[in-house]
Amino acid sequence: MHYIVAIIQPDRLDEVMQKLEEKEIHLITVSNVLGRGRQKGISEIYRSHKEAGSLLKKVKIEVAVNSEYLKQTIEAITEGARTGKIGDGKIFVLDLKDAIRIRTGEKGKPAIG
Amino acid sequence: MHYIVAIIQPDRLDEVMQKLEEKEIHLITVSNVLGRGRQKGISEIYRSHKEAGSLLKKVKIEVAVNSEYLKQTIEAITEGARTGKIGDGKIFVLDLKDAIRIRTGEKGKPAIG
Amino acid sequence: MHYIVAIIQPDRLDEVMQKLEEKEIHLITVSNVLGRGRQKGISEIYRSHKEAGSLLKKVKIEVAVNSEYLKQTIEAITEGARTGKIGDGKIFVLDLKDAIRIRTGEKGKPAIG
Amino acid sequence: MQHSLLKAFCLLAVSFTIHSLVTPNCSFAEDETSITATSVNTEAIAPKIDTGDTAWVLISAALVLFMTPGLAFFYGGLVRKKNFLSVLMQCFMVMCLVSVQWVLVGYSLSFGPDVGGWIGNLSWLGLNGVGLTPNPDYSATIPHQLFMIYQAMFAIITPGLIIGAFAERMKFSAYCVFTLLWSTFVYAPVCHWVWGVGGFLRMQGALDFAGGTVVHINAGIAALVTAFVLGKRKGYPDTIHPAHNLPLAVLGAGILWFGWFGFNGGSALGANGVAVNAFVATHVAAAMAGLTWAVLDWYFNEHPTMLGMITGAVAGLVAITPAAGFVNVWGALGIGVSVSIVCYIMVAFVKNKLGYDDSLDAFGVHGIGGIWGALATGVFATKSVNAAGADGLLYGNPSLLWIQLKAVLITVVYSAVVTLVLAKIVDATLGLRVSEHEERIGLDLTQHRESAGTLLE
Amino acid sequence: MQHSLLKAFCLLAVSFTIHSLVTPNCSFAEDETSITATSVNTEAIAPKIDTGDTAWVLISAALVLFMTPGLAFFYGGLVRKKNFLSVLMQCFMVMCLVSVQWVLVGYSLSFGPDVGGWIGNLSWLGLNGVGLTPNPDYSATIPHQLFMIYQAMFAIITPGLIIGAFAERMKFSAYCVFTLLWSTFVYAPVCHWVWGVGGFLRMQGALDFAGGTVVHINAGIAALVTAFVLGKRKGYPDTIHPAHNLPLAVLGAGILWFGWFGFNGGSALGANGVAVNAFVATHVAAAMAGLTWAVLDWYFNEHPTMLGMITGAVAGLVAITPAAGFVNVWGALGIGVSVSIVCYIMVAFVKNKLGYDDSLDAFGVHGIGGIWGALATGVFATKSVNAAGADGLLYGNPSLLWIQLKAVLITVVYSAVVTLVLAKIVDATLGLRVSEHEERIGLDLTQHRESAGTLLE
Amino acid sequence: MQHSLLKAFCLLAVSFTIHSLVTPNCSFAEDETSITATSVNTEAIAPKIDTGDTAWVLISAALVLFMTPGLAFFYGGLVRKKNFLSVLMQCFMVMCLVSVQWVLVGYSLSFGPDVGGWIGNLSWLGLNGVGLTPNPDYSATIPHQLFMIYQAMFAIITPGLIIGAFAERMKFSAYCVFTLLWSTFVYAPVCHWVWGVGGFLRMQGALDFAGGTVVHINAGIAALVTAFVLGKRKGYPDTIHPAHNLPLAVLGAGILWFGWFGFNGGSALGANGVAVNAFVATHVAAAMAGLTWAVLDWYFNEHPTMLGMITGAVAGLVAITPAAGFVNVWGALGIGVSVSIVCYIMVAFVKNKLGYDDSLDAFGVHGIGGIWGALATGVFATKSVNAAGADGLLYGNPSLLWIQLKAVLITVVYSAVVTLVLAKIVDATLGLRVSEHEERIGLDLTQHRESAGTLLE
Ligand SMILES: Nc1ncnc2c1ncn2[C@@H]1O[C@H](COP(=O)(O)OP(=O)(O)O)[C@@H](O)[C@H]1O
Ligand SMILES: Nc1ncnc2c1ncn2[C@@H]1O[C@H](COP(=O)(O)OP(=O)(O)O)[C@@H](O)[C@H]1O
Ligand SMILES: Nc1ncnc2c1ncn2[C@@H]1O[C@H](COP(=O)(O)OP(=O)(O)O)[C@@H](O)[C@H]1O
Repeated sequence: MHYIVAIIQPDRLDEVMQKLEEKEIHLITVSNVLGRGRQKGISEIYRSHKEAGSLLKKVKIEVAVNSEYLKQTIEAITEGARTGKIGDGKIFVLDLKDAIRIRTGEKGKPAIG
Repeated sequence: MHYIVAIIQPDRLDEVMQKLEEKEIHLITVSNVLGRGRQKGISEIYRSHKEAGSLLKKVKIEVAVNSEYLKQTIEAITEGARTGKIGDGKIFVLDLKDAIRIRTGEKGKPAIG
Repeated sequence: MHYIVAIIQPDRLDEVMQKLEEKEIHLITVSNVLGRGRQKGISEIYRSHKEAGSLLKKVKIEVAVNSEYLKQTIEAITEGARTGKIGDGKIFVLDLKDAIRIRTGEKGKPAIG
Repeated sequence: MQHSLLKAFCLLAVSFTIHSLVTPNCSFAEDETSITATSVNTEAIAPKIDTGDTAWVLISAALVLFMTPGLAFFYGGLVRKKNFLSVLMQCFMVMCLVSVQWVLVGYSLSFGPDVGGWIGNLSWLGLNGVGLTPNPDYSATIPHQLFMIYQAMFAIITPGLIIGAFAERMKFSAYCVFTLLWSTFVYAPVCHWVWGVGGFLRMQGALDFAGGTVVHINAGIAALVTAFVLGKRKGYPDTIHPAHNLPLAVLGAGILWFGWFGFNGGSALGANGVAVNAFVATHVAAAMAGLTWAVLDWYFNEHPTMLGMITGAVAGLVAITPAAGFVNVWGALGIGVSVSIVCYIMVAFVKNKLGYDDSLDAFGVHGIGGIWGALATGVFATKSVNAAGADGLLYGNPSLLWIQLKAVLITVVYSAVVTLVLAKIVDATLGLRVSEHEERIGLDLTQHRESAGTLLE
Repeated sequence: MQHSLLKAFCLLAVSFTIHSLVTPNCSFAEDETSITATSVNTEAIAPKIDTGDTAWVLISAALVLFMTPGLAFFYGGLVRKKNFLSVLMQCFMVMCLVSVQWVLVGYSLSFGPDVGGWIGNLSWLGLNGVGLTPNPDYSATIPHQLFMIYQAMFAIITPGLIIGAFAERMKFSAYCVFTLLWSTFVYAPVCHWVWGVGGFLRMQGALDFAGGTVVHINAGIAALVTAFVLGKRKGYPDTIHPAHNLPLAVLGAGILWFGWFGFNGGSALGANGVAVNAFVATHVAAAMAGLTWAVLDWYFNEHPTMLGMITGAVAGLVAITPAAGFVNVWGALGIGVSVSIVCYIMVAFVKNKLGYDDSLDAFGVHGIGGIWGALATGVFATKSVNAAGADGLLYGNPSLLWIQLKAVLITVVYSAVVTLVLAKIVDATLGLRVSEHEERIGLDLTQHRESAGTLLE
Repeated sequence: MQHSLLKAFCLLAVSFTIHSLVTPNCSFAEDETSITATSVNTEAIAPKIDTGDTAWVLISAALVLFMTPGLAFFYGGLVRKKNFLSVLMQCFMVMCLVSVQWVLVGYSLSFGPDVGGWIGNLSWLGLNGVGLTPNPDYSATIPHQLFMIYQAMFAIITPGLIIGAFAERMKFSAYCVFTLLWSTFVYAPVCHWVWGVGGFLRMQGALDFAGGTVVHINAGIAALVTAFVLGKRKGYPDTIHPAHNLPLAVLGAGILWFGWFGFNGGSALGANGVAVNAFVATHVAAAMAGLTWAVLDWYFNEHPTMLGMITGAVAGLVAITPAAGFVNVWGALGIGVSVSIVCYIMVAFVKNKLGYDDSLDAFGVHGIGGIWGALATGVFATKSVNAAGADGLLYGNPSLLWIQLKAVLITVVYSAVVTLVLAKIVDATLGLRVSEHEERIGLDLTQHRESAGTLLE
């Protein structure tokens, strides 16, 4: 089992979620993050001083999947999030030791989906 | 050592935190997330168009624990968060390689608690 | 490769980011979290009832690095975040299986930087 | 326990009421002293429109209308975010619903030709006969319709105040029906008693300059009753956390303070000395009460709180409402200090003992503050400020305090009883409260299919 | 398809227009019935300043100015957070830009000595000759400069209303230029036709109490045209999500309602019976319309929505604007109910068929609501309320409706055509729309280098 | 270095001051030309209340009161979120504290019977003798108490303005004491000099229509001094990030603009031509200044900013304050353009050179803008607008500019010196500044045990 963390451009979220749907990955968790990466931020102005706004708004997606789904999940996210421009983001794959569905207490693979 | 990530219903947080206290797990990190899961979201209305509000408000809890605490942490969260209804959420268990307490520089197990 | 999660005091962020810069770790992801730790929270007052405000505002930093960078990343964060007072926070090190740069599709080590 | 308390309260009060009704002699004795804000100007003979008076009452009416959105944010900032819109929606619904009810029937019931001192008749339905020339009975220098619309704004905000008591758990449909019934069967009659020509409390010489009895006591008691009937919010008090957006509550308080100048100052129904006196008294009482609350917070909690300061200011505005046109600056200061002390004790200590869940202290502030203000008027009122008024206890006339007490009790009893009946009726038919599941998810989503804000940037 | 629609619309309208112009006889026949809000008081002979009237118009001017920040939040709360500031900025820019334009040239073009019924001449440039004594042509009891500044507030908010149509995608520089041109070449002439002494629509006896034609239809049509010219927002309609901050939109609506009392009530240019009538009609129509929209939402979506209620209230305020001084309470109720139904159908159903992207329904509410209001004035107007007015269809005078229809069509055609020309010119020179990349990042950052709030605590 | 600067400044100024004091002859020579807003109407003989004038001043007082909550959000939106409530709290505290101080002693000190041109005596303590009939010395057509409460609103907002300078680091207890002392020992005397009957600056014919000297220069200088005494915020300037909630600051600016009509227009103390002139000048100057600032931002930063536009508008409102009743529209435009240029240079360039931390530019905008406005009044004033005024430089009378300069310097010196003393006293006793740890956590939690909002949904 794997725990996938992806950082994408905020406006690509809808696209990514749709792609995931298509590949039958329905369960995800989303949150706001700020990112500093290759992408040069637009510096803000305050009293005519430029604030190097190095932190840009990004969206973080977390998906826990069974190993057999790993590949297509990465594909789905990549397809949905890619614009080819700097700032598209990253996908990180972590090892997932166990998963528990709180409602039922199911453990492991069955708990993921 | 393990890094536990749990996604629960927002209004179960107090309960979960209390249960964790009882089991002497005092240190946790909490944040807002949005989740898409089995639970059907309530679709919002905008200018009388229904917006399939597939993303629901959830709360994410992160707890780093030493292996001997793993079981009771999962129990505590499960007890606190379970309502038996769809949407109760999940617990994900990751492997934790190392932990450092910034203040003291302590490493490993002692740094967790 | 490692996935580093650090919880720090909000007002130490600028310091930490600078230290990371100096050690040539440019890519990071930041977000708001609430933490319950050793640090006693200031209890809020509502209608002259004290609310044990056990959850304090913290900032979470996530950095994926290649193993050779692990040590200096931890150093940088520690240096930047340490005040010596309770509440300084923690650094958690997880194992990173893989990383993908969405824009290019690069995988593994090259995708991290 | 709470109910027994309520019962005891009623019992005591009812006896008083009966007494005051079976002793008309004392009442009639006071006829000529009878006065309320709404007749301040009625000496005038030729009903000629005065542009200055009209301008002031026009803007005052606008100010009072603006208070309701202000109230919406004052309340809305204090609830949990998932119920924010539901409070705003209730406030806007009352603006729409009661306005229509008012022009159709409400005004006629409240101010129409008197029927036995109890209620207005129906001859002014749909503003029939309510024209653009002055009606000297109420105001000799402004168009009758202006008096009508100015009063409409009071009729709007009064049920609005009750919202604070049942916030975060009432079904919206039930809310609409309840509000409509309450405006018709509680507000209209009480309004007529106190302000309507021939109203029996007015006849007895009770002083209520701008609505302490009609608006605040009336709404405050209704708040207490509905809080009882609906029961506590799930998780109250342990897991109900502080205001989700205190700054917006502060904004609301600012708007309320601003609008209250129209509420009290406008009640002189003209741009005259009485209006100025009311304006000054209002401002001074609000400031003094806010200050006092801050001091109390400082003393009891080592820290003055923002919520405390705005609560105090509003309490001061509530308490000065019935007195504004009858007391001097010292009276205003006295009322300001005392009301904060009384309300502070109420919301900080007593309330928890009793254990009902008046979500936003509509009773604690408007009910208690209103009662205190009505009685204080009986203490601090002085003819030196307003010849059309009366002297209070401090000026050697204890009888006024007695009259005020009667007016308070009669209002309390009537409002309590009828509100209880109406609430029970709506509960039995539509059901007052949302399901536990809906309460958990929040009223915004479940009642209105909207949320206060998008969570993702 | 959309363009063909627009064409057809114009064609039809043009024919009407021509007709109405080549038949002066009927026009002149109606000369004496000619009346608009701005001449309500002109019977007065000796131009003596009345302090009451002056006080009321002064505060009314302040209220109308306050509407623009209100509008800023009403609109701003509904866009995505990344474009919040851009909307606020556009609203404040219009306050600054048009105010200066108005005192320099706008007022002279709009109200200056008439040139053939079409436009004012330039003799009042820079307020030359516009002093502190009354100008009986417009208002005999208040200083001329007060009339001028009161009108300035209308000139400000009108282009402000258009913002709703092109929100979230217009280049700021282009916005400034477009607004300046539009105020000069669209607002000024239309304002002169309807309100200026000698204006040809005024001559024909068209009724527009407070700006249904000049303000709302004018802006509403411009909104539709600019929405067409700019095209849809990227991702519309699929991935454009609901209001980022509905409560602030509610705050804006509250301010608008409050300010509208100055907008309509102040248009009587005095604290008189007409002002009171307008005040009452305005409030009642707003309430009734808000209520109606809620009911429609309840019926069609099982839930009354907050956005629906404020949209309805605003629609009611829009529709009553031309009628406020000419209809009684029944007329106000009728207009309130009907406008919500019409606008609801428009924004909930028709709009999606046509498929243009009027971001915040500036056309759907102000355009349609304004047209409806102008026609409804022809139906519900009655001299019993305002002798200086006229009787409508319901009072046995169908001709008024006909006049109103003409006024509407002429305004629609002129506004549509000239707005189109101006928009095309600006597009050809500066480019109206931001780049796709800028639109994605948001206008706050790309146009103003600011963001609405810090994300980290 | 900063201190030496301050010293040099004082030295220069003191000399001027002394000069102006040792040359009473020139002063007396100008006695008859003496005029300020507060005596505009004093020609009237029989003190009869005018309802129109009373209506206008009543609503103006309400508007000025509303400015303080507006200021709270204007400032509060610009600080970091952890200090949001502390700013709101300071603003509400000043509303409460100063209101009480004013009716008890402040008004008597400021406007009571003159003592040697320096201060009012104590005979009006507790409003003793301040009744509901007009006091012709100040306003012949409105109740004396109305003049008193209108002035109270000025006394409230003036110390409120200073908050911008020491935001985010001042101890709340110290703030309360400092504010009380400042109102009594700085505001009251300066107010008396300029507006009090017998005040020596008034005698010298200095023009200050609505408080450029009394309010803005006075507060602005106090701001600079307190900023020096308190020192910079921890992390300033590097890690202090932009406004946490710019839209709320915009809301505040909107409320300020709205309220300023009461501030300047109401200073005519009647609904007359002067009021209209002030109203127009105020609006035009604000618009022109906002526009100018946007243009400057555009030029220097390639982008007009929202913060810049509201800062400019406020600067324009500040600068027109002393001039509003004495200049025509051209003067207003001139003042609008020039003040934005001056303040822009100040806050964007000079300030950083000097390196003090005036958190929200209270000095940069109110101090500099106020000084500029006072001098500009000496340039643009013309009797053609207000016979009771005077002609300025442009109208061939250089002496006025000289008088204005003296008034400015005297105020600057007095305010600077006494503020410094008071600040030092409070610092020595209570300590002005919170601990570094408290500053890090934020004032909301440490001073008030509250937070602006719940972080979890
Ligand atoms: N090594 C990393 N650790 C943590 N977050 C990262 C890392 N690399 C990238 N990110 C996140 O991904 C976002 C996009 O990365 P960026 O370098 O800007 O785009 P690209 O990957 O296309 O070059 C960053 O803003 C940051 O939030
Ligand atoms: N595989 C997953 N990956 C990431 N998040 C998940 C996953 N499964 C569930 N979640 C999170 O848990 C929440 C609850 O899951 P849901 O399926 O609705 O409830 P239940 O687990 O009771 O069926 C979801 O909203 C989502 O945020
Ligand atoms: N075991 C843990 N699991 C998750 N989060 C933790 C853990 N320990 C600490 N934290 C986070 O780190 C923050 C700081 O920890 P705290 O104990 O207060 O400071 P210190 O580490 O200096 O004693 C906490 O508020 C919490 O958010």
